[in-house]
Amino acid sequence: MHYRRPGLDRLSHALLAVCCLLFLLPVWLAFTASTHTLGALYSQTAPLWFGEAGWDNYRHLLSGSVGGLGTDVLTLLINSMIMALGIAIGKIAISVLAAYAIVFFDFPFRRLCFWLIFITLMLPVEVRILPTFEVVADLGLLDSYAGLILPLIASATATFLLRQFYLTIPPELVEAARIDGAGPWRFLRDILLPLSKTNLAALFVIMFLYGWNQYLWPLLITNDADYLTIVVSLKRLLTSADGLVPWQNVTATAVLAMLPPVLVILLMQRYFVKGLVDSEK
Amino acid sequence: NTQITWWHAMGGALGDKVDQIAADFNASQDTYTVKPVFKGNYSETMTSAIAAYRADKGPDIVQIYEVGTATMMAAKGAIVPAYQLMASADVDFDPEGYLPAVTGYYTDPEGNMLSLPFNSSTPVTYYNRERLAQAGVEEIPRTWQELGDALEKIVDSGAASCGLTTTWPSWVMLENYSAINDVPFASQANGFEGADARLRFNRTAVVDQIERLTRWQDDGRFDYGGRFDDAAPKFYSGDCALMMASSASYANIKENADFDFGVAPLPYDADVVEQANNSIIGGASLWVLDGLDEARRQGVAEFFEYLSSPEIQADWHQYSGYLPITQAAADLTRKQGFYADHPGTDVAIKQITTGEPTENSKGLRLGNMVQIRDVINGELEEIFSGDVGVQEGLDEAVSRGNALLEKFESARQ
Amino acid sequence: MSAPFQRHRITPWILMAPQLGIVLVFFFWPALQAIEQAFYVEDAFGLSREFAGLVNFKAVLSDPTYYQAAGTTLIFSLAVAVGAMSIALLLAVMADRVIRGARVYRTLLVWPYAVAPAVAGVLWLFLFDPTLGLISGLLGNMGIEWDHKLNGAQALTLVIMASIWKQMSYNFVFFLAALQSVPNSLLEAAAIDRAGPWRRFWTITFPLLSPTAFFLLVMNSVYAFFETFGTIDTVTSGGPGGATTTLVYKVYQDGFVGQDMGASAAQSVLLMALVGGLTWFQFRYVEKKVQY
Amino acid sequence: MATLRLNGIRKRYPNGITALHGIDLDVGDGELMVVVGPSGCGKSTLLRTLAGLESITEGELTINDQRVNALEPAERDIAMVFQNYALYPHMSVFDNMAYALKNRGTPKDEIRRRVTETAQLLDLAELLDRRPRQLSGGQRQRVAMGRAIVREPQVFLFDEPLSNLDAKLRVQMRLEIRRLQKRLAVTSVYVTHDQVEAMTLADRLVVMNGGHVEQCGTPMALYEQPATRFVASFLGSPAMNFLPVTAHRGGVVLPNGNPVALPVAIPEGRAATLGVRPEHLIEATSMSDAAAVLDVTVEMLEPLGADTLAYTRLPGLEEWLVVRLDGTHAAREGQRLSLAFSVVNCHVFDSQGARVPLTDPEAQACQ
Amino acid sequence: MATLRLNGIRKRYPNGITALHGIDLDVGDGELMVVVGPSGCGKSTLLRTLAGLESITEGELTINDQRVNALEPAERDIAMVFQNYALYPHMSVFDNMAYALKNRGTPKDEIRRRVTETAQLLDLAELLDRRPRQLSGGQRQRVAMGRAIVREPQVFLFDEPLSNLDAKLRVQMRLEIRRLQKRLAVTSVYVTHDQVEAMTLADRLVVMNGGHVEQCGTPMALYEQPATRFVASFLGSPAMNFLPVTAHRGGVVLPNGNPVALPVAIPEGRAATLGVRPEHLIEATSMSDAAAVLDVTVEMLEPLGADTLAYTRLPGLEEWLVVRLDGTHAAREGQRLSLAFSVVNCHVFDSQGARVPLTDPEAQACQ
Ligand SMILES: Nc1ncnc2c1ncn2[C@@H]1O[C@H](COP(=O)(O)OP(=O)(O)OP(=O)(O)O)[C@@H](O)[C@H]1O
Ligand SMILES: Nc1ncnc2c1ncn2[C@@H]1O[C@H](COP(=O)(O)OP(=O)(O)OP(=O)(O)O)[C@@H](O)[C@H]1O
Ligand SMILES: O=P(O)(O)OC[C@H](O)CO
Ligand SMILES: [Mg+2]
Ligand SMILES: [Mg+2]
Repeated sequence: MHYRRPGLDRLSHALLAVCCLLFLLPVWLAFTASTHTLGALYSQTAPLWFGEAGWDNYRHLLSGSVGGLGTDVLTLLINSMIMALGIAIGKIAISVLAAYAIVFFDFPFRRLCFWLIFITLMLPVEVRILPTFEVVADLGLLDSYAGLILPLIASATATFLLRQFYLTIPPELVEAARIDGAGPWRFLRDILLPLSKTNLAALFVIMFLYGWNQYLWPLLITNDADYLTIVVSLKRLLTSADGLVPWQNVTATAVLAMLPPVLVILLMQRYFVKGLVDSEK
Repeated sequence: NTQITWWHAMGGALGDKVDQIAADFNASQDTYTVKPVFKGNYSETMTSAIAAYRADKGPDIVQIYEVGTATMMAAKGAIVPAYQLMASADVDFDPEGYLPAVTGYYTDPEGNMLSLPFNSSTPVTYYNRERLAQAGVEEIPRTWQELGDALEKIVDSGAASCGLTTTWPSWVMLENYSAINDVPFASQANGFEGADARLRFNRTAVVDQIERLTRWQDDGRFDYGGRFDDAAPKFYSGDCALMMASSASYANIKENADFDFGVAPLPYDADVVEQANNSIIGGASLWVLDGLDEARRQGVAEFFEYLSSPEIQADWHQYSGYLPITQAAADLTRKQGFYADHPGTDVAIKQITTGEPTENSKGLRLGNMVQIRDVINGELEEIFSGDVGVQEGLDEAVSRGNALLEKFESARQ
Repeated sequence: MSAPFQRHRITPWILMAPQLGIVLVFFFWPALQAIEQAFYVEDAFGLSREFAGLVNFKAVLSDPTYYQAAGTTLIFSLAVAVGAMSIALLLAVMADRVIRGARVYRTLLVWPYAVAPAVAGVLWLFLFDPTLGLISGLLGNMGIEWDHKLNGAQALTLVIMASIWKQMSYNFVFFLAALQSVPNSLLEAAAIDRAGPWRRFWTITFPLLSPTAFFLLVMNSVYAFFETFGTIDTVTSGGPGGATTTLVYKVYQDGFVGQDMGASAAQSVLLMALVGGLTWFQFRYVEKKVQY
Repeated sequence: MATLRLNGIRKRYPNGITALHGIDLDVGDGELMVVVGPSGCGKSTLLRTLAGLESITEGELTINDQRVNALEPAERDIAMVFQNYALYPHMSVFDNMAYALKNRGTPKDEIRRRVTETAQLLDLAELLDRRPRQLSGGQRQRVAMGRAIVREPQVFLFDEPLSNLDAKLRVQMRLEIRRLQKRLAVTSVYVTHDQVEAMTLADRLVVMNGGHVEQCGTPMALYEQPATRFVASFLGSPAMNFLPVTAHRGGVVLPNGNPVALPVAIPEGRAATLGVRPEHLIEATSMSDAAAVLDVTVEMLEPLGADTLAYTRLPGLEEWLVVRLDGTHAAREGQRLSLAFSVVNCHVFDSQGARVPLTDPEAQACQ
Repeated sequence: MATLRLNGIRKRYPNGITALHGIDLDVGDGELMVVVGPSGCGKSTLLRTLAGLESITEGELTINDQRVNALEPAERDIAMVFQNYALYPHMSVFDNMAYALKNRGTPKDEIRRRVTETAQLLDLAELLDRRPRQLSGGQRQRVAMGRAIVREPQVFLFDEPLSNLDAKLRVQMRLEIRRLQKRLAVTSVYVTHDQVEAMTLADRLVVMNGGHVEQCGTPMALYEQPATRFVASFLGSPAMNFLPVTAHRGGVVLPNGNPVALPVAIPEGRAATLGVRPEHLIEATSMSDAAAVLDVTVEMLEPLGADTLAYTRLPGLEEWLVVRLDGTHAAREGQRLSLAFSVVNCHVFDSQGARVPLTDPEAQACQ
């Protein structure tokens, strides 16, 4: 219930607006900085407004081989995209099936399978990073998309979410389908997947962000610049032998690295919020 | 066409030069293609190379900084010693043609060269002529004591907000300080005479040196600028009037500083020695990792031969500020009149060849030195920020460093 | 509910196979390797390997820097969790008040979640760059010397701020959803029961948020534990003087930079035990206490 | 001890919907006034304006002759029982009941005493330490009641407090609420959409429709003399039968053409509606003073035990004519029946749905 | 066209609960058999074993004398209507109805024809393109029915199909289901916990309790001659009044000490229960053949319109004695009434709850 207190409301609006701007500030500065030349940048503190070199900076990054990276940023964007999509789609695909088996089937060792999968919820890849690296190396997957993707889909978050959702499907719906002559595969195709559409979209958003934003893992397993992702490349760009950080490149790359996930979150906000909030249950 | 990968740590202007050298080599013949890959700073390059080696994805050539030398030398099965490589490839390779100060560092006790020196450096002092003039400092200080006075003038006159900064703090302020002033950094001739070497710098003049810097840090004469090369912008921007940095910073300073600058030797400590000893080597050498086939071995050897040729070396030396590795390159440079045209460019080579090296100035050969540097840097940061006292911090650095040395030693047995 | 498809024997295994396979290969195999590795001493190049019993564990547990990292992790996690949660709660309460704008504000505040931790680190590093940073410049003008390369507390602060900046939106989304799902009738009942707005918030709304708050505390800690690696690596690389080295960062540093596989594996094992224990604790105990 | 007076209360929501179109109502001291009406007719809105949860757009609300339009809910000294109970899920039963007292700064001892007393009254003493989710539906309902009672307010407001309970429990709680209200004698307004609940609970009944009051009075008054067709159809189960009729020669003509001698003042030829309740349709044989006889065919029978409902077809009438027969009646589907009804049991409504009084004074008197 | 036979059906769930303890039942061709009982008595379980959704632990189920225990649901040619309808939310009404036919590989044209026909029958033709969530409760219910009908199955199964509807709609749909079932003449089993629904719908009624069948027969047979006290209390609203009595001199003694001359065969002094339905308690004055007269005080009145329920107090009896008075009865709370009942309306149950037949042949005949 809300008592009308116009004063408080206005104060809230003002504070919220200020906070929104504050939250935008780092990105704004990065964006403006990315439109200046290095020289112009180092002649002052970070400029609050755009410079002239924006077009050149971005064109140079996207098309030319960038010093320190050995490749162009477009390639990095494509790699990030492949990794993010691979992780999102791969994770959803295996989770849909596994959660389906766990919720709708009775089979020996069901509980064991359940625990084998859900124990992974507790331990993110970071804690077992070295041995995972060795395993992937042993499998010959360094510098490959499979190496970027597979180890990161070995977690149960999506399976767990889908399981939660499947559990809310009224058992009568399955029973109705059985009486209507639908077997398991047909039920999956005709009923379950269509019903999970929003959940899958939500998962997709979450997993896409997760995949795109990965840092440590791609950092470790990519030596070949052809498989470098844009997020990881930032550290490389920050390192410069002359101690002069090429901020115009770094900020421009940061802007490019932010763009796809931020777009995804803004365009699919409804699903994103649902995906997040569902994970609470 | 055989592809040879070369991981290196040359960023900025130097990175461009490396690309160019490789391109030139590729153009000079059509059997081999050398592909240089920038892998971050020295430490990052080294660690990724080792990790990649373990995963059988290592490069053929990797640039390892001087600090990693002992580690690489100890990795017997993992590397192909340069002398063997060159011998089996049947290319001209004369270790005698290299500067002794350089070869000494990269040869095993039997005198075999294990890696190819490529970019050796030594720290020098860069000064901003304009700021010095503004502060009325005419003589370039030769001792730390004189330096202190000069810096005071600079700061007091307001010519610059900071007097001095340094890149690679451990290398410059501890390792080279010890060498120049002939105090031991570690026992056993800094490791040259045995793997049981232990750090000593908490009991030498280094303590006073760090105390001096800490004092200066407080009154503005010194400003800590971070590990690696992070301090350089403070000098480029004119904030700091002096900077102690690698001779190889020359190229970048030339590119980034829009003021008149000069190069001078590192000062010595008049309270400790009468006269400066030689400084010690830095920079990096090229190591060949095991696991390459016959064709690539041959390619690497030919590339090494190309790299060592006087023309390439002289050009690299003149462009970057790294030392001329071979006598021939030095001679060629002198002949070209480079030193005369560019005063100060010979400071480094003079400094490193001053006098006869003592057992304190041959260099360092300490295992796990990469990690030890990290420990020292960490302790220095705590000292400069006032979190711990100088003696306390150095003691801690020594004891943690010694633990690493022990570990290295025991792993070797 | 008993499973509806009971007569199918093979189908469930076909369904399980991909996930089970991936989990076994990329989770259990490495986890077991970590445990094995922890009992061996190995040189950097993997040329020699020797069974060492508990040596690695002893070394780790007697290493003061390990405890420093544990302390840093604790401070860091708490600061990020408390910071990100309290800002988010404040903003969510205000957004919930202004009903009409709530969705707009959510849009305006939600996007930092999409920014990679490493990118967030870079953005904040730029703000605090010693030569061109806007904020470090402002602070300098105010006479506060900003030097995160030397000052451990400042470095930690910087990493915390970047992490909070990114994490706040996550909490905001949850708090807003939770606030909006507090049944209106409860607040009305409280109003009739003579509770003013302030009292209503603290005695009704806030307790009802506590399951969400607890959940967020856990998620934020996990975030601070693991996902801020990118932030730390880009901003401070664990320095200065180890002031921003968290337990996870140390696993990486000792393993990949220090090339000390045994120590790193031992830390991995300790970390797995710690996180596993915390999760168990959460499931078993605390969650029950704050659920309605 | 309070009286409640609503004077032309109008409520317009910000979105433009007018939920109450001027409500006038007096609730006497200690009276239980039930507001009943279909979903969306504005019952909850009315209650919420009384509680102060919604502002009053127009009109005056007084409690004990004191104008309270502008008072906050907390200042009106009312208690409310919500449909979903609105128990504080994070507080024990005790704390739920004590909350209002705490907010008022009542001393601890006093709180404990009053809560314990109320809990005893409602048979909740054992449950004081439980959380709401550990209670059954009926128990929750009782806690909600207890929370209202413990404050000893001037007025009780109930918003469909029984609709979340199952049928059995509903009947039981309905009796309990009635008993409690009588015993405490607190002025109460009770909102429901269930006509049985309304009839059985009310001292007086208000039937609402579309934001208007249709009629107000005792349950039996409304049942026997509904002022509008709406009220007539709303009260009673099975519902009243309605037959479209035409005024003819001082009487009316039924759909099947039969004339009925009804003394009504409707202009000749004008359409009207004749309402007869199922229990007032009686087999013609057993009726002496029949106003008309209807020959119908039984289409379906619903045995309820004591009674049997017969759904019958009257030629010319689209809807079923529902007849309440005795449970022991031997009717079968397909059977023909002759039904009769007497004038006193007739209700006539004009085309606007308003009751048309019978002009015959005798019949009038009976009604 | 099918008959259904259950032979000693037992169902034990994996968790050890035995939900059905041997059910024997025959459902005739075209018959509508209603299963009624309290929550948890095993009604749904029974239905689900018929459908093949749960395996049968023991016993035999035949459809048209063919054993179907081991058949999959889809192979039994049955259709089921669920309590929550279980419509596929993402499919249009058309697709919902067509799904089973599609799975069976029925040709497109045929599907279209049959769905359209069924939709017409159920008045759904306009709604075929809608999604379930765009439908009202009643419409959803009809779609669920349609989905069952369109398959032209041998048997219909209904699991409380009306319990999600509001009271009005429930009455209406109940009539509709009954009409449809009669028209299609498909053998049906209908489960409900609502005794009114059960009474009004059933051809025959099965009352279940705790996994057992208590009694089976036509609704009025069960209402008038309940075989157990459970059945007696379960059917009828308001429920039957029960008075604890003691056998004495070939009759019984009431709690207030009054003797009743009842010809029952209970050993002297043994406790029993006497049941009298509220509608059979009549004011003593208007009764000639009273078996006993009870002097009671009215404690509460519930006017329902046609009737008024009086909750009265009989000295010596803890519960209220509920009496159904005529709606026009002028009773007031606190008033004293003399109630009488006749022997033919008495039900006597022994201490196990089983009916004790009256020994007097005349009274017997009446029952
Ligand atoms: N907060 C609101 N804002 C706008 N319109 C509202 C609001 N609350 C109710 N209404 C509208 O006012 C009218 C009356 O609603 P109200 O809730 O009082 O009905 P009701 O009689 O209580 O119905 P029900 O029996 O379904 O509870 C409805 O048309 C409803 O849509
Ligand atoms: N899947 C199951 N597993 C175990 N026990 C069950 C299962 N389904 C029902 N039961 C138990 O079997 C008994 C009968 O349940 P059933 O659902 O048949 O009752 P019901 O008569 O349909 O009740 P309701 O009217 O509440 O629907 C109950 O005790 C119930 O707890
Ligand atoms: O900057 P460089 O290449 O001269 O190297 C510096 C030192 O070698 C660091 O150890
Ligand atoms: Mg309402
Ligand atoms: Mg059931």
